[in-house]
Amino acid sequence: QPPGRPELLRCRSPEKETFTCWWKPGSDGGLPTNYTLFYSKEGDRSINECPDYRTAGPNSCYFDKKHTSLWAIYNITIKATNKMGSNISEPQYVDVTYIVQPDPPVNLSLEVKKQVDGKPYLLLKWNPPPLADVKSGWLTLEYRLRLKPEDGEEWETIIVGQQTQYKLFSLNPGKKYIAQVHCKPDHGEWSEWSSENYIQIPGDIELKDV
Amino acid sequence: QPPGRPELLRCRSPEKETFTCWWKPGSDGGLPTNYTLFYSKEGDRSINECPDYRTAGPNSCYFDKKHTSLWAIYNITIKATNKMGSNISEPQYVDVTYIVQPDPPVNLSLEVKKQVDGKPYLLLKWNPPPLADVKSGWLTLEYRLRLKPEDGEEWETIIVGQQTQYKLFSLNPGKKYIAQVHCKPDHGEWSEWSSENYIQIPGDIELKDV
Amino acid sequence: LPICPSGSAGCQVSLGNLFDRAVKLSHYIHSLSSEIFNEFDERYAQGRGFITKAIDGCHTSSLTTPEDKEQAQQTHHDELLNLVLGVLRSWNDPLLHLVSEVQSIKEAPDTILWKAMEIEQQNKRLLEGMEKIVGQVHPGETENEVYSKWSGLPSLQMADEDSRLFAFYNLLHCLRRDSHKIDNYLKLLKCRLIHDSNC
Repeated sequence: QPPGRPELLRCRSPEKETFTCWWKPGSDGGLPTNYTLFYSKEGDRSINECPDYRTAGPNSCYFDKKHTSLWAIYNITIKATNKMGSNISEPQYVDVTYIVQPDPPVNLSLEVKKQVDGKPYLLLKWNPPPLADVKSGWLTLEYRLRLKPEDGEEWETIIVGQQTQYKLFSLNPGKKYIAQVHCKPDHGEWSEWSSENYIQIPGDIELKDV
Repeated sequence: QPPGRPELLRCRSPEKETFTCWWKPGSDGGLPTNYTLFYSKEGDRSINECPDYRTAGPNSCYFDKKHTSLWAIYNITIKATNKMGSNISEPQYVDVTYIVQPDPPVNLSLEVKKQVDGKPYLLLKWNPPPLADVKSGWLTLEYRLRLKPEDGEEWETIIVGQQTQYKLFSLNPGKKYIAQVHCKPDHGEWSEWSSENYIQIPGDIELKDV
Repeated sequence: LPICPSGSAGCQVSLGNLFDRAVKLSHYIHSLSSEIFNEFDERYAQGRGFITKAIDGCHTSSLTTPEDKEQAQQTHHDELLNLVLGVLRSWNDPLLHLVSEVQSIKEAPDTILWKAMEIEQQNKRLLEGMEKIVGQVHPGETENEVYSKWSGLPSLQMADEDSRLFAFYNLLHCLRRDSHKIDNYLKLLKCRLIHDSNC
């Protein structure tokens, strides 16, 4: 039988410079089935084929910088072909400008410190995802932290803005905390949460009476 | 006698869209005295008169959106005139971005809650001032809380950053607390404190050993 | 209160402050433009396949603008500043008509109308700021008034509802795109001119 209809699942750009699309194969009709991604770009009648099927793994197409334009609509279809025939997915219209989802921030570090007045606080520091070009201003990232006691259920989320460190004053002495950070481009989706990082707050921290 | 010298007291913008200036009349020399506000904008030779003397009450000038520029410094003077002569205030230079003083936050709520491990904490929540369009990033507000036991003298101030809620762990069972919150835009001034809100911490709260 | 203790000489908003305010405003305008586009798309464009026709481009496509990071970084800041000015000017007229014509859309929610008015006002404000910035970057130089003329008003007033709704869709699609370009270029320019590309 000819193959079932494939479906374009998702396209994502991690840094507004390249992007990747993934598709879901339809039924293969019990025969070896081949998948081809075709795209045309706004203002250019030609139909092109995926430049790189390998970099991003199976059932994916990776568009490097040379093949990536912003502010232009890509019309993308997937064609499944086997000996008995072929089937084409619904065309999807993608503008790289609006599919930006960065990688998580890296190097999250936690440290208990004391202010000059002796007040203890937790200093959290991290770095932007390496791929994101924040220095030139091409991408502007804002961050959010989340923390919870190791045995706790509920995360506490903290909006941090654009800086890459945060001082947390409401500490619970003797507690072990888990922390994660994620980031969002000025116009795009939140990244996944970073890997977890732990810290044990010393039990002898003197908490001021309110 | 000619009028005394008037003085420009203060200019304030609640939301970086409009602003108002107030002045203090000098002595009126015992004669009916008339006050005129003149302003010029940096890089613009023309001298203009106050667009609206009424909206913000006596001895004030209200600049609506059309008359409010974010891009130029205003040079403002007040002229007092009566039959015997006139007197002009010292010129004052005003940059609208630096005179933003938002209205106080609203809906401050206090609630004693318990974590999964049974530890009690005080959850304080509030909303940004209605006028401020925080959602779209046009006005970024940071908050500060202050608390004290009802019978206490000294306020404890807590820097909260951009969150609109805060968890306070160091509680004193049986005490009645007063809390207030205020806010500040990135360049402007702290708002007034919000109205006070009270909470009675139950006496039977089992306090962890600090 | 006084912000210029040195008196009126040299009493002006610094280039760094001008850029801070311009970027905050361009960010805000694009956020609003995305919101109004998404709201219109959800309410009036579902299942009409407008996106396929929106590929014909925008009235500002005659202004050749950098399409990716390398092109933008290789573009001299003068040219980029003038492009931002050109795109902003090209939107004065359509935004004015968008505000009046949106009111004739059947059951147009107040939020769409409010956003159209807010974008129109803030766009003018940003244009004022950009002219100030260009004036500081190149004091005394007369600006070249490059912009792209818009002739889309008749299509916003067409009797056939489908065509009229598509005209609105395309205008809002182009507004979202161009406001993103302006925001992106301004953030680049700010980092380049104020922070020596080390933001």
